[in-house]
Amino acid sequence: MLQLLTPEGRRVDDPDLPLHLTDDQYRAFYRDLVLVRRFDDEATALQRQGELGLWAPLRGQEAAQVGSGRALRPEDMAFPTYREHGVALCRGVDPVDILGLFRGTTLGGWSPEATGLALYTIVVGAQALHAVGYAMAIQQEQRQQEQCQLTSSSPVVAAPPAVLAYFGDGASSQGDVLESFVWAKSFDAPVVFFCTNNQFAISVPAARQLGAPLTARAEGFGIPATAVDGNDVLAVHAATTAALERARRGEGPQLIEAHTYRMGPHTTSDDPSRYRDPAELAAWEARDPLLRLRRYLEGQGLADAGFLGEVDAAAETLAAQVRAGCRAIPDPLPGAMFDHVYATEPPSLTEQRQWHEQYLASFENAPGSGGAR
Amino acid sequence: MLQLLTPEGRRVDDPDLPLHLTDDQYRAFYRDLVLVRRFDDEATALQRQGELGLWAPLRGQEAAQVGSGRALRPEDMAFPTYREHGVALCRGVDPVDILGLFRGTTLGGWSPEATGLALYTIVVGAQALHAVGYAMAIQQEQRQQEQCQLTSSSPVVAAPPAVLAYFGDGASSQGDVLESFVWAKSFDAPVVFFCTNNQFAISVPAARQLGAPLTARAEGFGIPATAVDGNDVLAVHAATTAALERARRGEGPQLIEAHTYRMGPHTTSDDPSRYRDPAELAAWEARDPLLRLRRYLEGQGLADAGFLGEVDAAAETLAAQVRAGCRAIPDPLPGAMFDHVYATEPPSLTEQRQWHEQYLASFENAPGSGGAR
Amino acid sequence: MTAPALPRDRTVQGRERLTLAGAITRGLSAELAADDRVVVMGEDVGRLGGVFRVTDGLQQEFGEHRVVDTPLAESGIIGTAVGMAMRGRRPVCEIQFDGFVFPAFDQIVTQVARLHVRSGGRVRMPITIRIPYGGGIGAVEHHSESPEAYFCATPGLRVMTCSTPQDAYDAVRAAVRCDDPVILFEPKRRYWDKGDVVESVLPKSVPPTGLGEAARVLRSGTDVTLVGYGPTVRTCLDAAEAAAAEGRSIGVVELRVLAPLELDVVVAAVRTTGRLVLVSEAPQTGSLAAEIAARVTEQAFYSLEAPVLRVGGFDVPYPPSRLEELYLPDVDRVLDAVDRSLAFA
Amino acid sequence: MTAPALPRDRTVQGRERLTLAGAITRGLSAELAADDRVVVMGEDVGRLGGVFRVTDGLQQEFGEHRVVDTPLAESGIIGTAVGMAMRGRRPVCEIQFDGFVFPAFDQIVTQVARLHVRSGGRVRMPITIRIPYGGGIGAVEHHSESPEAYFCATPGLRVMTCSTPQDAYDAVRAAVRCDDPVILFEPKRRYWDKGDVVESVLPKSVPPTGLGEAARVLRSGTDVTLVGYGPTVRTCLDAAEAAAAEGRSIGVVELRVLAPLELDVVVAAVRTTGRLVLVSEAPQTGSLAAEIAARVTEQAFYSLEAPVLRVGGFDVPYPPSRLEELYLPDVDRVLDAVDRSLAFA
Ligand SMILES: Cc1ncc(C[n+]2csc(CCOP(=O)(O)OP(=O)(O)O)c2C)c(N)n1
Ligand SMILES: Cc1ncc(C[n+]2csc(CCOP(=O)(O)OP(=O)(O)O)c2C)c(N)n1
Ligand SMILES: [Mg+2]
Ligand SMILES: [Mg+2]
Repeated sequence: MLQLLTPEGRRVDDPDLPLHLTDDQYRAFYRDLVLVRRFDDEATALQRQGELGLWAPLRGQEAAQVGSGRALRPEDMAFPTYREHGVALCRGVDPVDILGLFRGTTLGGWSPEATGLALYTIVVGAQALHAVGYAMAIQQEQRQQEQCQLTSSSPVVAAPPAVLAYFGDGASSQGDVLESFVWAKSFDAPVVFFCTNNQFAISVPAARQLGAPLTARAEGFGIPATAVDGNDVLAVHAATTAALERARRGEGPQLIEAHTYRMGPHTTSDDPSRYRDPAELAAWEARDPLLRLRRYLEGQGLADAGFLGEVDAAAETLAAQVRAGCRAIPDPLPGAMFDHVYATEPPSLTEQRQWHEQYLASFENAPGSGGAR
Repeated sequence: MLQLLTPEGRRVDDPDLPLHLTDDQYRAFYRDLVLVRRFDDEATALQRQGELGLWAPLRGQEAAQVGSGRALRPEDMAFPTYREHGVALCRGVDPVDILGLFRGTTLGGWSPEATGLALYTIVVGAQALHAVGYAMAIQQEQRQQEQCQLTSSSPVVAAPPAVLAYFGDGASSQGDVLESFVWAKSFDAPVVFFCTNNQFAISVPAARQLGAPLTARAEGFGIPATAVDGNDVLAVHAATTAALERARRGEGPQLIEAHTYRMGPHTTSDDPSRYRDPAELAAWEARDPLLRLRRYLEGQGLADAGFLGEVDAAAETLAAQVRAGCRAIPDPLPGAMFDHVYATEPPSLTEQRQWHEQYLASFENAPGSGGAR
Repeated sequence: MTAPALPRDRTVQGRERLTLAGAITRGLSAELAADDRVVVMGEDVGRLGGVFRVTDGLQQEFGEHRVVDTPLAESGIIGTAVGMAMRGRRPVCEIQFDGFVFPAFDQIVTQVARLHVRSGGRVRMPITIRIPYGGGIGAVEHHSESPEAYFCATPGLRVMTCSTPQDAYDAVRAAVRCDDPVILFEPKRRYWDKGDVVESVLPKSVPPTGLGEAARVLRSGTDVTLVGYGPTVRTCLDAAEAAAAEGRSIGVVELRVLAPLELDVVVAAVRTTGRLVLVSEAPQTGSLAAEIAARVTEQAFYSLEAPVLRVGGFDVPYPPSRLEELYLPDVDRVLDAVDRSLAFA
Repeated sequence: MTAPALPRDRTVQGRERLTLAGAITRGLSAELAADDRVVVMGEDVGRLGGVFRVTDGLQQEFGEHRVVDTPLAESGIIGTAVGMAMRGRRPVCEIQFDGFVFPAFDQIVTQVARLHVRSGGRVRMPITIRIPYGGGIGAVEHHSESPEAYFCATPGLRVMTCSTPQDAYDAVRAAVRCDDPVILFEPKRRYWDKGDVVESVLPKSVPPTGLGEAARVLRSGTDVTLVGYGPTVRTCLDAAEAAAAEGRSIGVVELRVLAPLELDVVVAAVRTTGRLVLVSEAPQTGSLAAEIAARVTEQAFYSLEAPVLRVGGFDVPYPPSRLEELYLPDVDRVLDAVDRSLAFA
């Protein structure tokens, strides 16, 4: 399992994946981790306050998300689950936009094209196939561009975008995820699978679903795979960057399994005390992804009080913005439920829309009890 | 790849899978192979004559089917695709019963319980999950029996039955087959997967679907796997027997990949000349599963003219029985389409049945044009 | 391995006050205790007791081989249940939420629904598939849907739902004892409704393939008949009550068994009122309500004084939860339809 | 790598006589040539040209990257098509037979049908899913079904079918150009029917999300209206012809677009005849015909002199082929329903 930063904050090197970061880059990672955690905590708080219907906390998975999210280039596309809030922040999604789905004001929230992040997918595993198809489309585009260039003898195109497909340990049992391995290999698509093994699918431990390491499973499909310490932002970043580069070079798919731990509940509706050993949680807390980077920074003298204070302040600012922004998200208009069901609204649906408008209007005309009646 | 009999008919030994057969056993295998081929040829002929709507020939796959089918014990259960006619014969299914599905007189054809063979499954891959579930039920039964014995202190039960799940190279891409690997390993179910890699899923070569050997894929799920020469009835038999024994001992699932070749069309509706290289076919014809066993028998002096004549005569008798039996299969009665949709027929369906009866009767009452009218 | 403690009698004792979810738990427990071929299985049903706690305590009581936490794949759950049923088990599968049944759709439609007919009656499929369904709980996408139409249009399946704790208890016991596959849609927003439950004579008296009453008259009325099922039964009753205050006599019929559909009770009511309003949560087009409307119209054509009207979801995917109250049929929407029905001369 | 020969113009030249299957081939070819974002994909569609040869020759002409032989998994086919569409491709997926669409049902219902609405209109899903459907060809199980009801009940999908070569050509071109997902049900027993095809103005004139005429009057009549679609259109026309010989005036309306359902043409016809018989192959319960019956009854209540009658399959899984002629609606069954309709005073 690849590790470049021990839980104690000691930097180790891996001959296969040399990683050279500037001091500012180390600090930027730390800043990201802190902001992501703060955002997540704030969203949990907002749920407790009734502002969100539900929240899926990522606490514990910050390094897996930031390390991989920061490996993406702007032109790449990532396909998240419903828990990749840290990745969303890395992709520049407006933090408040992430909340709409959980507040119940939207089914989506942002532009995949503008952000390079597909929408959250709630049906476990479905997005893995989308990611592979998207990567196949990139290949098709490239081939067509090359053909144009061959006929027009203009220079060769730059490295194409790559695709990053997130899914969980539980999702690795779903037919869709397994079929996506078949397709990715069959077409040598420029896709990297990123499995966040956070040890649980709700209450079911990863061991129930994984009779062998997931890396071996991917390899059995002909897909090279790497296990990384998912609480080590450096290892995650190095491995994901290398895999994406490989995909861009046209060398086909790869899988990264990030071993991490979901420190909170599955969602705010969950009660992990029913299935989780407190000792296990404690052991993982000692491997906290923020703590180890902070130890490293402090050990290297890269994090003075000024820096740490600035990061905390930024986190608080973010939290305040998110809080205010969340509360300000307007409820959708009644007619919004008819919007965008089709690219062009069919007459029969327009009829329903109009009926509904008139029905609602009848209450306005006749306020008080009984409404339309 | 396990081989115990070369294409030239030379017997080789494998230290891991010692196989000791009596002369009669060798002869019995040969007889099986010949009968199975003759049956298949006859069914193809019946289709050409319009007696069957369709046929899925197994030509070339006789050794894979007989070798594995003969490894089963009466109490075992096998889950076939739609091409395991040789397995069906090994299980003692009445050959004529195999034809009903293809003649259009039934959706099934035999009793799974009485024969130890589940019905053909046309939806590619669906049966793999059934097989695992069946194996899990065996485990559950066993556990309950053990508990009874613990309380009643009677002796331990015999080795339980095992399950054999057939599917094709193409089917190995289906989510259901891949999920069946997850389940089998997760519950260590007494199931053996038997993949008949006949090199094609209709027109698509196995290489398009298999980016790595299927044995590696199974191993990636934690399931030990063995590749065998599928045209070598001895190798198939030895490997399947061992895997079933292992399953019976409670050591969990295993996969066998039998490398063979579908010498005929996918079905009688297919035109393999569109996608198949004649040279490839010729190369595989040299590896014919019947030929090599016959060479061995002849080399060992186990097959004199009397024996070979007797086998041919048996094959012809079988063919004649099948021909006559097929033609004698009665069309189902009109009302049969309402039968067995439910264990107890709901009133609304009985109404439809009765309406239909009366509707048909109205034609009898008013023969000639116009019928009911 | 030691023999487990013998499970105590889990049938309801006397009259107990239970939530609808709790009544299902008791029904499952009773069936697990009564028949050792019954196996409860699904995602998180064991240790966690299910995301709605419907299987709470069952794994402790019956062990992890009778109440099985499965891997996360719906096709796998149903496909392995098929195999178990082939060997005589009686699996009770939980699908975690309505919107997650679709990965199992192939196994349900091409295998579960057909193995009995395919085998000429030799192979039975006594599988129960429990699905919490319907909206109104403020959930995210795929957690509020009413996909019953797909299953009701599939010959070979039995489909049922329930609306009170007593009914839920009876329904789950009947479903588990049924020799045909049963899809049991549980109205999730009524899970916390409380009611008295008594041990029912139903599970013993019904034939193994019967599910009990298909439909029942909850309230008789002479002006208009309302038909609801699952979560909308209460809406219908409330609407009838409100209408009564305005001097209208509204009958309410509840459907328990949605497929195979037996409409005698509904048709009889319609012969009295001449007007029928159907209330369900699914998008209107292609809904079960369409079938009921078509069939009732055929059977009671001369009795109908107005076309059968449907109150349901609109023809859109279930909206974000902040809009669900507008999407779901409520008392006002039902009364509006009653008015429209009565407006037909 | 060398640049491929530029594909020649594959639109229909003048008036050509084609089979229905051949017309679809030409329509696909024309769209592949017109728009390099179009990708044909599915099991055996390339080298083999599809099990019905509908994609025959397309891979030779457009290359294996435009006409793609996929692995054998329907969820994989549709799921990857979703991803391709997200990046601007216009995938045309073939499902080999009606009965094999179910492994892809989850991707179709929860992803294809919803990404447009989920994304607030930002992500389009211009995916065409071609499905040969219906019975009458003597096939084995899962090869003769009519599962259109499931898709028609799913908001976000467009569903269409066709009945003649010209119509098939127009339909496939319109489907490929549609910015919404379209399920195109191809009546497989009419694949070999021949007819004249001319280049249609349709693909250019329809808006990108339109599919052309939703329904059309094929024959006007004053006594009873028949409605059919896909394979039953011919049955309806034959029945009308036979009835004409007995002096009855039977109108026939064909549905081309099954969802979203627009029934103006049908309702207008019913206002004339007062009697409607719907003819389709699917099991009756929960069929699209139920929705049509319910809606027409609501819209034309006062015009109806008889309840809307349905002629279709029975509520059983598609029977073994030796029984299919009894299962499928034929001219006699249609005429029987016409008689029953007319028997209502
Ligand atoms: C198809 C489907 N089935 C069930 C669910 C309910 N569900 C939501 S998340 C989850 C567990 C997912 O586990 P994993 O893939 O490990 O991701 P994690 O939640 O741990 O991030 C389940 C069962 C779902 N969303 N989709
Ligand atoms: C779910 C499903 N999709 C498609 C088909 C159509 N079909 C029948 S057999 C077949 C190829 C199967 O290939 P393989 O698994 O290698 O088995 P083989 O036919 O070679 O024995 C296909 C695509 C089907 N029966 N079921
Ligand atoms: Mg997890
Ligand atoms: Mg094959």
